[in-house]
Parts: sequence; structure tokens; C-alpha cells
Amino acid sequence: MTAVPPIAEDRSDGPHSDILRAEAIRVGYDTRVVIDGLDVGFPVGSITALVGPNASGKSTLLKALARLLPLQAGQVLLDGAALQTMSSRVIAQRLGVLPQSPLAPEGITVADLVSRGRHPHGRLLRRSGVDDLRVVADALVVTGTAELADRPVESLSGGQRQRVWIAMALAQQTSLLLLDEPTTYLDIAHQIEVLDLLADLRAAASKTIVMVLHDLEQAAAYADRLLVLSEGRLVAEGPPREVLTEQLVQDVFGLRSRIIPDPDTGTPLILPRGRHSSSPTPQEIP
Amino acid sequence: MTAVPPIAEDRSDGPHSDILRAEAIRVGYDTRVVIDGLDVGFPVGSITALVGPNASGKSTLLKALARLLPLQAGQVLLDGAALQTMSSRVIAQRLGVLPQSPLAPEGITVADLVSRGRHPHGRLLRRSGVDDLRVVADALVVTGTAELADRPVESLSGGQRQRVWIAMALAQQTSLLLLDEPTTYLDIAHQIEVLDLLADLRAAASKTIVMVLHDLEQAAAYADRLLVLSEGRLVAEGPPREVLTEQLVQDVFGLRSRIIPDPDTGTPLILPRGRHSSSPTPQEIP
Amino acid sequence: SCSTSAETEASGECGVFPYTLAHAFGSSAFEESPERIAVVTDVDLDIAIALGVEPVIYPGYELGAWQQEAFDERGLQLDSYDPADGIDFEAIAASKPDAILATSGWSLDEDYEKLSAIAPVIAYTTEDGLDAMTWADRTELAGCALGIPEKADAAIEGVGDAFAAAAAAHPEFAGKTITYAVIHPDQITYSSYQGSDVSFFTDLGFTLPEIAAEFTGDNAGLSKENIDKLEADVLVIGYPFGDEGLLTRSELESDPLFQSLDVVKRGAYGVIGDDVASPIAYPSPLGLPWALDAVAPVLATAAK
Amino acid sequence: MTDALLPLLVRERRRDRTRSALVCLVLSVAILAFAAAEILAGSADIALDDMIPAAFGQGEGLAAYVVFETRVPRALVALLSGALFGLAGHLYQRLVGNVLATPDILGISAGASAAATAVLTLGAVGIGVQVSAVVGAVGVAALVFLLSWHRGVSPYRLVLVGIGIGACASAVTTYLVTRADEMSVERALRWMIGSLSGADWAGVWVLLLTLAVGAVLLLFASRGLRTFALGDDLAAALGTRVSRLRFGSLLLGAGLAAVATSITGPIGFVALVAGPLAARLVRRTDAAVAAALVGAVIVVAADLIAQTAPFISPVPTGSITAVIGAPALIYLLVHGRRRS
Amino acid sequence: MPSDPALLPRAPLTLDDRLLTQVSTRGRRRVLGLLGLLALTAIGVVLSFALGARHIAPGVVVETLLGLRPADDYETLVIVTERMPRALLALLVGASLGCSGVIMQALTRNPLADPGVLGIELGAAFAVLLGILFFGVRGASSYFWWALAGSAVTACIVLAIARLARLAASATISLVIAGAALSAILGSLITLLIVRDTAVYAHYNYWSVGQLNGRAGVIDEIWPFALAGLLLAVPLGRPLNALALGDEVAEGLGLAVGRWQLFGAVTAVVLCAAATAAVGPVAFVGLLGAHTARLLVGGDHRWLLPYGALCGAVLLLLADVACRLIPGNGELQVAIATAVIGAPVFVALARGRKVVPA
Ligand SMILES: Nc1ncnc2c1ncn2[C@@H]1O[C@H](COP(=O)(O)OP(=O)(O)OP(=O)(O)O)[C@@H](O)[C@H]1O
Ligand SMILES: Nc1ncnc2c1ncn2[C@@H]1O[C@H](COP(=O)(O)OP(=O)(O)OP(=O)(O)O)[C@@H](O)[C@H]1O
Ligand SMILES: [Mg+2]
Ligand SMILES: [Mg+2]
Repeated sequence: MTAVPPIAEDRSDGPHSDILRAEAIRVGYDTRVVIDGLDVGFPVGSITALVGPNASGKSTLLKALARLLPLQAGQVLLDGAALQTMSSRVIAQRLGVLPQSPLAPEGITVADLVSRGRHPHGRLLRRSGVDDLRVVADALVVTGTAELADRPVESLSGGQRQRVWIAMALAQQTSLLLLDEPTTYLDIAHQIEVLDLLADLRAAASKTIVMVLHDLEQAAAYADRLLVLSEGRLVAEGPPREVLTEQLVQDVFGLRSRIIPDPDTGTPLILPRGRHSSSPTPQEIP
Repeated sequence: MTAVPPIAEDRSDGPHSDILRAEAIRVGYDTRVVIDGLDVGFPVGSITALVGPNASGKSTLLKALARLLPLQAGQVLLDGAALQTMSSRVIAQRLGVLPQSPLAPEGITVADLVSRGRHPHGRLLRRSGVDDLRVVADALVVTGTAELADRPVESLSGGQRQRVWIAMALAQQTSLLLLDEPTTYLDIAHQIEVLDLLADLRAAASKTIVMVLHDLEQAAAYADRLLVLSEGRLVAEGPPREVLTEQLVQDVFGLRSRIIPDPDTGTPLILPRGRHSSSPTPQEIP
Repeated sequence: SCSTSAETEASGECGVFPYTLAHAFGSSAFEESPERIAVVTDVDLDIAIALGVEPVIYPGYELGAWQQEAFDERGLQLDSYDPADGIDFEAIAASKPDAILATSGWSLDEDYEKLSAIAPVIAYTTEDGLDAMTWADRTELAGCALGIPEKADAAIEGVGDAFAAAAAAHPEFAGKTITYAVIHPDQITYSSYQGSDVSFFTDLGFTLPEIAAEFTGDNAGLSKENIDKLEADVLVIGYPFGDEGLLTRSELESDPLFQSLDVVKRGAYGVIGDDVASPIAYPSPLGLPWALDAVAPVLATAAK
Repeated sequence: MTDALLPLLVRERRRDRTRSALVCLVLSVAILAFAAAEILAGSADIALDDMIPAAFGQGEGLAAYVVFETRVPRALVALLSGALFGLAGHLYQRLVGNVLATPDILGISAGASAAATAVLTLGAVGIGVQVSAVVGAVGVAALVFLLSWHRGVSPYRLVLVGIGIGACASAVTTYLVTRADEMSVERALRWMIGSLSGADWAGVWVLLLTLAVGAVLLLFASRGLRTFALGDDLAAALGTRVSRLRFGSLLLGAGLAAVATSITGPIGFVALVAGPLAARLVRRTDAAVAAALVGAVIVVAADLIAQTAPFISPVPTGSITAVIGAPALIYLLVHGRRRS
Repeated sequence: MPSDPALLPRAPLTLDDRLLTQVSTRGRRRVLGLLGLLALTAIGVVLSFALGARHIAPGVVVETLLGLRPADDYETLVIVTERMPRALLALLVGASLGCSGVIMQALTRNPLADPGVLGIELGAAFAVLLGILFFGVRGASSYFWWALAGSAVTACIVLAIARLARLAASATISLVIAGAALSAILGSLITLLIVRDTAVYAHYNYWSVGQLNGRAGVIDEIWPFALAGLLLAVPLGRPLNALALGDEVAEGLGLAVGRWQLFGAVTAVVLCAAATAAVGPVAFVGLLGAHTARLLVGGDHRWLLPYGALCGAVLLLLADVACRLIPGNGELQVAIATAVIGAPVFVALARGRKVVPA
């Protein structure tokens, strides 16, 4: 990974500049409507963090945006065109998805799995060439899974596996990435690495990134914009520092917390106040 | 759950008081030795957090402690008796495990899954009685999954599912709990809730808890003791505030960070310094 | 001679060459009377031998007792092919036949193409010829196509005479009703239903009971609960696959339901084995007389 | 880093391809060798000099008949039907994601048999039987798909419905066969076990055409099938139209299996074993070509044994396929590396 | 911020109670379902006494059951010597197969596995054939012992192969593949043995059609095995429940995984082998029965086992009655009726099943 230019804080908000827009969508499952009448747009080159309590509909929204769930009403526009009218292949070339808990087929190797991300770019008769392999290799390297290329996916540790899935999404080389909890299972260093990588991608290739995160501090540190979902409704939206308040955390998550600025960077630090999180005798940190 | 007494900081270290001890164990998989010659003990009523980078062997160690992986050398003692000599059932009555990413059989409902945690307490022909049902109901309630009791597990959101698995481990009612990343998929409030719950259990029922965590702040806030694993070796061990240093984070995780005390509780806050985590213009937090 | 109508309308004059046989799959032309004959079914082997023809090759099923007898009598040493995987076209081609005798044969519809590429096939004459033709029709057909109609007539007459003689020797058969049932491995079959080829019994003077009209070729199975439908003056039980199956002979005879039949109480029943059940089911000019010799005593005992 | 990894991946890829190519080559050579042996061996003695021209339809007389009309089409039918069975089985196993999922278990073969038997008992012959077998199979496939449709088709439901429909269809067959009272043992055997004794050029052309059409269609499907293993969601995310592809592949597999069945009868086990064997040989799960070749090898070799092995020959080919395929499968099962 | 003594928001007690009632009403529903199935079984038995190829007046049936009719009366004989043993046989065989189907599917974690999946059917068939061919074995009762021995041996071989294969593939897949492979080999050998002998073919065919007709005599042989197998299955509910969660979780729950797998396999083999030996390869009943049960009660094996047994029994009983009722004088093979009756129910259940679209 090379040095990257500072992030341009461009937050043009006109719907016309949104690469992806959901308009009055209703989605859900067989008997359950999860989201009803939601409008939301994602500007080109932005990083949006989708936060909210469990079962608030984050994954459902992500799936709807990637047309993995049929819309019951409304529409999703990709670059102004309705997703429903586009071919699966064209969508897959422009929009990559990482589901929340994907399952690898038995026996598949890391390299093989990641190379399946190249699927939307394949031609009927052309076997994947060196170009494809270069993309795969790149994805493996940036996710730190290069040494694992030959290993069967099922023999990896949880964090290794998660990074392989991220590599697959990256190998798809789409300008739009929808990631459902990409940092799950990762150790803190790898979490930061993955988030840095996403920021790099946004900066260097102007990718648009939408990701579900549970860690509000990371969301605040890396996203331009926070979407706060609660019970299927959008309860707050905007720059992290404006959106994230102790009140919001209390209202949305039902969590008492204290929010202080990072002494160095100024990004908000959310200090949860669980019943046991306080220690009777504060100690000096060495 | 009733009010709990403050956590007694009793850290008697004699091997005799360890409810679980690993002695010079070597474990691994078919071709790969992951941990070799590790000694570690877990005192009764302690909460131990197992931290370390991905692939450092945390899950492997946990599985070895729960005799889910055969030992290649050494032994694990549960209350002084070697695990290998004990019957599975007796072990299961005293030691509960939550694997890193368990898979529910298709179509199973939440209540059904959780009630399978009662397995080690069942008699051969006795149907699960009201007592069992009450334990199951309790486990559902404390994990906040009571409303989901009748839903098929596969129709839950990631966080809901994770809590159901935790409920199953709790329903096992063991004095020793080995949890592999119990907070994965959970929103912050639920993470805190689960950790509080574990602290409650330790305090009220004097359970011994060993858990893998990636969030070092939470590990520091809730554990009496941190075990830091790296490449299969124990590189640090002790009270969180002593163990957790910027140097350690740098050495073990390769992550630049700044550690400050929580202004209220004094527990360490680890502020990662990713390439993108600093903002050019620190802002005031509302 | 008794040509069937189907035959006369489509073929040349019987026994005169060149001769064209129109049959179910087209027609076969013979310039002169064929010398080397290949047969592809058991029944056709019988017909050939009954007509005094020595086939150049035949399907090597285990020979029936009547066939073995004929082979021994005439000292026949014939080539055969192993029919376990169907017709061995190669072996038949290698035997260089002038004609292939196939007046019977269940898979002829599938095999005809490949057989006719080897030599003209003497096939059954109509689409339903397999079921509709009697053994006499087949013998007749073979006689015409092989240029030996007189031998065919003689063979047919010989069988007729044998039956007439047996009927005369056993006047007690006349007018008695008879039921012929076989015990298959998986069911009891009422074989002598109205409309089936029961000439073996009727030629001896027996008649069919009324109940025989209840059964048809499609519906000849008989539940053991209804075993009383076998009642008649005389009952013959056949074991086409040997003394086993749904009920072995001893099981049958000790069965309370069977024992409760009148005909059984009277002792007016007989049991015949696979050696004769088969030529009765697949009659041929060679097998019939032999079967008659074997069955007549059984019938006589039962009809006493 | 990438620069270090790329050559490795390329090498890996090349090794995989070389391995695949090598396996396919070896299989092809084996097929040719077995087919040649089949053409050379037989109950009739033909001089080699007559054999060569005869094999190309040039000779005359006995040699021409035996070689060109009997042995060559038989070898070709063995080869082609084996390939079709192998492909169909492979396709279904990937479609459903279950090794037991062959056209048999999904009721397809039963549908073909039922339709074929129905028209057989109505008195139809030849091509009519084949056409109705194919129609029956494809019809059952479509029915199974439609009955299991509920906002998309989950493989599990597909299989359950397939089992049910298949049970009905085979009941129909059994019923028809027992009704057709005088069905000879010989014919029943041929129908049940699968025999190549009736192989002729018409069959060869039908099989060849089917294989060609099937191969082209499979080419379209195969890329999408690669993503199936990742689960329906990810497959869709990668641009595969999951339901459409599943429906199409279901019909395709049904068609392939039915055509082969209508010509040779149900040659057992090839559909089941070809896929897993091929996957273990080339160490990848998406080995359609290898599966076809494995199918072909099995049937050709089985036919050779069925026709020439001492003591047992000739026997219906279908009775030998398992004797070849099953031990190979067990061997690979026990000794194969855990990387399918 | 000082420690706050506030508690976790404690759910009101009523929720707890509602949950309990919810759970227990579900239990009650399951009990009711079980009673319903038992009633259906009883109805099946009664129907099987009352209906058949021959029309017998209900009064006669009742009188026969009460012992009011002369023992040598034809219709009484039909009921006593034909229908009663058959009903009993259908009951035993159906229950054995249904139960063994549930176990096999749980052990292999494969919904396509029928009880014959370990090669039991073909093993039995092969042994019967050897008996017929080389030892002059005749009659359903003698077939029974050969079939039993054959399926036991085959199942052992399959288990051994699967054990050897464990390192190379997952255990459940190995089991399934090994079973299929061995079955196929035996099938071939059978064909080779019978292809030249039409009489043996016919007898093998008779055995392999799978029918209750004419097999009443084997009741004496089958009942100890069926009963033993069903008893062995009683303690299996909980272990199978744990096994369904995967080997690791099961082990964590205190299940000696390997031992219970073996025990389950043995039980399933005993059940299926006895049933197969008695009436021929009709393991399909087990597949249908197990799935029907699953669709009715869900995945709890403590319920699945009895439900599976009863579903199998009901299915076979009704099918047996149906195949006696076809117009005409004969009967249908029970396998045909099983499919015709069972399959539509099965398809309907499978369609109605609330599966989340994958
Ligand atoms: N396959 C499904 N069938 C039915 N309901 C579902 C399904 N998946 C999710 N749900 C329900 O829809 C709601 C939203 O779920 P969703 O997965 O979108 O939540 P989420 O915000 O992603 O939560 P998490 O943080 O736990 O992943 C929840 O109530 C959940 O139970
Ligand atoms: N089933 C397996 N077969 C072979 N190797 C394995 C298997 N599972 C894990 N490993 C390897 O063992 C090592 C330790 O893995 P382990 O799962 O214990 O890591 P971990 O510390 O739990 O990591 P994570 O935080 O990613 O869960 C890793 O190198 C991993 O690749
Ligand atoms: Mg989610
Ligand atoms: Mg882990």
C-alpha cells in the first residue's frame, strides 16, 4: 500500500450526483416487512457507514440496494437507471456485495474463491487470463491473504476467512462496494487495515463505499456520512461528528455512554457505560 | 438478575485453585501444529480475555481446552482431573463452549436450538421438564431473544443469531464458559449487555469465563486477566492495565496506537492510529 | 393349408420363389428357398426343428426338456450365441444365414433394422402379430418362407392328431370345466381366461367355467383372498419358474384358503412344473406334443 | 507483493490447467484405446486387413456389417451416452449441491421411463419411444421446478419435490410393466439394466447431436454454475440469474439424461459417479469436461468388459459400469487429498 | 462516571410465563399430533382388516374379530390368515423403515438419504440371491435370514470404508458415497448372476419388488428385530438432536459423537435390514415417512423418531389397503401404492414448508 492523497471532503448532496439511490422502497421477507418507505442516496466517491442496533434492517437495506431481495415497492436507481431494468451482469460489474455471513463451498481454495469474484468480467468463451489473475493477486495482497492462496478456505481462522471474502469482493473491481460488517472477526490491526484500504480505494479510485459497522468510533473515523437505522427507519443521517451524540446512542441503542473527542484526531470516542464497565479504583495507565 | 456485589479482585494464582489448567499442550490440525508447549491456568471465578491477532491460535487454544481438538501432547486438567479421562457428559455439565461460527441445522427454531443446550443435563428417557424449560426461558430472556423463540434461526439477523447461540451456551448452566468471540455481530449496546451479563454471572454464580475478544478496550474493561497470544505463544499475561501498552499493541498487532485512560473509569482506551484515522481539522464534539 | 388373410394379401404364393413376404416391419424378398437359417427366439428354434430345418445358429438359452429330447434324437450339434445381452448380431452375421426366422420375439421391433441388414427376416406379419398369431400361424408362415409348406402342414396336423388321440383316450375330459392358473413369483395368475389361447385344454374336450370371462389379459392377477375363483371341475396349477414363488407347492397345499376349495377337497387338481408350464405358455409344434404327454396323466388323475 | 504473488498464481493456474488437460488427455486416450479394442474384438473373426476399411464404411460383406454396422456404432454409442450421463449427473450435483442429486433421485429418469413405457405399451416403436422419453423427462423436470417454486427455488425443496414426483413416475412405470402381462424377461432386463446391444447409427447421430447442443448450452451455463457453490445470494451478487439458470440447467440435464436413457436404457451409476470422480481427478469441482470424459471412459470400458471378458461376457453393459466406477470412487475417497 | 447499580432491563415476569406456556402448548400440540397419528394407525389397521380384494361385509369382519364365526368359514379364513398378518407386517415394517429413515438422515445430515443408503438393500438382495443360487434357499422365511446377514455385512463394510475415508472428505459425505458405491457394485454382481437364469431372475425379482403379499409368514422372524430396533431407537432422540448441531457443538454438549454415531447406525441398520429382509427393498417408505414427519413436527428428534415410525406405518398400511382395492381380481405391488399415496402428500408438505428462499 502506498501513500495516498488526503481525503477530499467533497460532499455534494444533489440526488443527481448519487451513484446509488433508493426511492420509497419497501422490502422484507415472506411475512415481515422490514423497511417501508425509505429514501436514501449515496454520492459518488463517498464512504457511508450504516449503523444501528441488531435487527434494525441494515443487512436488509444492503441486500435491497444490491437487488438480492425483491422490492415490494419503490425503486433503486444505479446511476439513474432502475436496477430492475438492468441485467444482472451489468449490475455485478458495477456493484460488489459482501454478505454478512457467506459460506464457502467445501474444499475450495482461497485463490479459487477470490477468483470467482472475477465472474462478472468473464466472457463466455474466454478463460480468465493473466489480467484477471493480477486483479486476484492484488486483492489477496492488499487483504494480507497472499500466503494463504493455496489453503482450503475451511481450514482458515475466522479472521483469515473474513479477509478472503473481502478479497473476493475487491476482485470484483466494482466502483460501488456494499459491505456488511467487513470488520467482523478481524483483530484490531486488521480492522484498521481494512478500513484504511477502503479509504485508499475511495481516494485513489473514487469508489463509493457503503458499509455496515457496529463500531461507532470506526464508523465516525472513516465514514463521510453516517446513516442511523432503527427499526427499519432512518433516524439520523449526516457527518459523523454531527450525528453521533450521547443522546442518539441512548435513544437508538439504549446505551448510556459518554462521548469525548479523540485527543489527537478529534473524532468522537464513544465510551459505553455498562454496569460493569467502571472500575472502583481507577488506575494509572503505564 | 439482582444487584451484584462489586467484583472481588481475588487473583489467587496457585495452580491448585485453577479450575482449568493446560499443561505443556501441543495442538494443531492435520499437518499444522498451532500451539506447542503452552501452560496456562484459569482460576475459579475469573474472567479471562484471550486476545491476539488473527490466526494466532486463540480458537485453537479454546477448542483444545474444551477437548474439541485432540491434544498431541500435554494435558488439560479440569478441577485437577485430566479431561481425557472424563466422560463427555460430565465435562459438558461443567464446561460450556461457544464455537466461533457455529451453524444451525435448517429449519430449527430458536427455542428448540437453545433447549438443546440442556442436553448434558438430560436423563436418557426423561423428557425435558419444567425446570429445563425455565432455564431455557431464562437464557432467552437474558440474551434478549425471548420474542424470537418461535422463529426459525435462519431467518434471524446476524446479531440475533449470535445471541441465540450465547443463550444456548448459557442454557447449558456450566460453571465454566469458553466463548469464542461472543460479541461478534452484536451492536455496541448488545456487546455491552452480553459482557455485563457475563460479569453478572461471574459475580452471582462465581462462574469462570474464558473468552476470545478482539476489542481490547472491552477486554480491558471486563476481564480480570488478559492472555495475549501471538503465533501460538503466550506473549503476555496479567491484569489488563499492566499488560496493555502501546508497545505491546505495536509488537503483537503491528498497530500504532495511543492508549489513554478512560476519564471516568480509568480503563485503558486504545486509540488506533490508522493512516486515515486522523482528521485534518479536529472538530468540537457536540 | 390354412393361410391367414394377412399373409395372403401381402405375400407371394406360398412356397413358390421368388417369394416376397410382407410383414409388420416391411417386406422381405427371397430369390430362392433359403438354405442357411438363423433363428433368434426359442419358439422359432422349435418351429425350425419341427420342420426338419437345422438352423445355422440359435440363441443359446438353456434347452427345454422337449428341445433336448429332439436334439438328442436327431444328434444335432448346432452353433448358438449367448443371448444374455440380447441378440448377438455379429455372431449371426458371421454364420452367414440366407434368412432369419423370427416369427416371434419381444424385441423384434428394436432389432429388425440390424437383423434385416444381415439377411431377409421372416417376421410376424401384422403389428399385433406377436399376440394375435397362433403357433399354427407361425409354423405356416415359416413353412411358406422357407419353401417347405408341406412340412409345415404335416407338423400342424401331427399336433392335431396327438390331441385328438388323447381326447379319445380320455373321454372323461369331455365337458368338464377346467381352470389353469400359474403361480408367478409375485402373484397368482388366472391363465385360462376367456379369449386366451386355451386350445391345449379345449382340444382335449375341456370347457371353461363361466368365471373365466371375468378375467382378461390385462386383468389376470388373482388376489389370494379370491382364490375361490379358481373353482372348476378340474384345477391345474402351473409353476413356470419352478416350485417356488408366492406360494411353494407345499405352502399352497397346506394353505387353509386353498384347502377350503371344493375342487381341492375333491382332489380334482393337479400341479405341473416349469418343464411343461413353459411350452403351454409358449406353444410350438415341437413343445406341444411333449407337453401333452406330460400333462395328460396329471389331467387324468384330476378329472377321475 | 503482487509481483511476487502473481507468478505464483499464474504458475498455480497453469499447473491446474495442465493437470486438467493432462487428466482429460489421459481419459481421451483411454477412451480411444478402449473403443479401438472394442472394435477389434468381438465374436466374429475378421481379418485386420478387412477391418480398417470396414471401420470407415469402405469394406463390404461380413466385415462391413460387423465392423461398420455393429462394432463402430456400438463403441460410439457407448462413448456418447457415457458422456451424456456423466454430464447430466455432474450438472445436477452442482445444481443442487449434493452428491446424491442425480437425474435419478430428482425423478427425471423415472419420468423418462414412465413416458417411454406408456407409449411402448400403447404400441409405439422406435423414435416415438425416444421422443416421448425425452418429453417425459423434461416435463417432469419442469413440473418439479414449478411445484417447488416459491419466490425462487431452494435446492432443498427442489429435491423433496423431485423425490415425490419421481416416486409417482416410477410407480406408473412399474404399474404399466406389470400390466403389460407378457413383457419378456429379456426385454424387461434390457430396459432395466441398460444395454448397448441395439446400438445403431441412428442412435449415434441422435446422441452426437444431443451432446453438441448440450455442450453449447452447458458452455453458457457453466460460468454461472461456478458461482452457484457460493450460495444463491452471492451468486446473484456476482451477476448470475439464479432461478433462470437453475431452471435451464434442470431442463438441460433432464434432456441429456433422457436422450441417453432412451437409447441405451438406464445405464446405472455413471451419472452418480462421474462428477465426484472427475472432481477428485482434476481437483476442482467445476470439471464438466472431465466429468463427461469419465462417464465415457466408464461406459466404453464397461462395454468392452461386457462383451469380451472371459466367463461373463456377453452381459448388458449396465451391469458392468458400477464394477468399474465404484471401486475407483472408493479408492479416491480413501486416498484422495482433502481438496476436491 | 460512577458505577451505576441499575440492572439490566429485566423483562417482566409475564414474558417468562408466556414463553413457558408457549413452549408447553407446542409440546401439547405435538402430543396431540402423535395421538392423531396413533389414531390414523389404528384406522389403518382396521381398514386393513375390513377392506381387500374381496368384498366382505363389515358385519362379518366385526363378528370375526369377536370370534363369533366358525373357524373354517371362507371369509373368516380370509380375515384371519390373510388380512391380520398382513396388517401386522405392514405396521412393523412401516414403523421400522420410518424410524430408520429419520436416523439415517440425521447421521448423514443428508435429506436425500433413505434407510437403504448404507447399502443395506442391495446387501440384502445379494445375500438372498446367493442363497437362492448356491444354497437352494426357498421361501420368504429363509430369505429373511440371508437378507439380514447380507445387509449387516454390507453396512459394516460401508462404515469401515467411510471411516478410512474420513481424512480425505467429510464424514457424512464419505458415508453416503461409500454406501452408494457399494450398492452399485452389488447391483452389478446381482445382474451378472441373474442375467442368464430366468428362473432365478424371476425369483429375485419377486423378492425385490417389495410387497407384503404372501409374506405374512415372516412375522415370526421380523418382530424381534423390529421391536429391538425400535427400542434401541428410543434413547436416540437427544443424541441426534445434539448431532444435528455439528460434531463440534455436539461434542461441546457432552455427546460422545463417534460412539453415538455408531450406535445410531447400528440401530438404523437393524431396523432397515429387518424390514428389507421381510418384504424386500421398500426403503422408500422410510424416506417418505421421515420427511413427512419432519415436515409435521420440525427438527426435534425426540419427536421425529416416533412421528417417523408412525408416518411410515400409516403410509405402508394405507398403501397396502389401496393396492388391494384396485378394480379387478388381482392386487397391486405395495411399492406402487406407497408412491401414489405418499408422494402427493409429500409434495404438498414440501411446498407448504416455510423455507426461507435461499
Ligand atoms: N431471512 C429472513 N426471513 C425473515 N425475517 C428476516 C430474515 N432475515 C432477517 N429478518 C428479520 O428482518 C429484520 C431485519 O434484519 P436484518 O438482518 O436486516 O438486521 P440487521 O440490521 O442487519 O441486524 P444485525 O446487526 O443483527 O445484522 C429482523 O427483525 C430480522 O429478524
Ligand atoms: N481446520 C483447520 N485446519 C488447518 N489449519 C487450521 C484450521 N483452523 C485453523 N487453522 C490454522 O491454525 C492457525 C490458528 O487458527 P485459529 O483459528 O486458532 O486462529 P484465531 O486466533 O482463532 O484467529 P481468528 O482471530 O482469525 O479467529 C491459523 O494459521 C489457521 O490458519
Ligand atoms: Mg445484519
Ligand atoms: Mg478464531
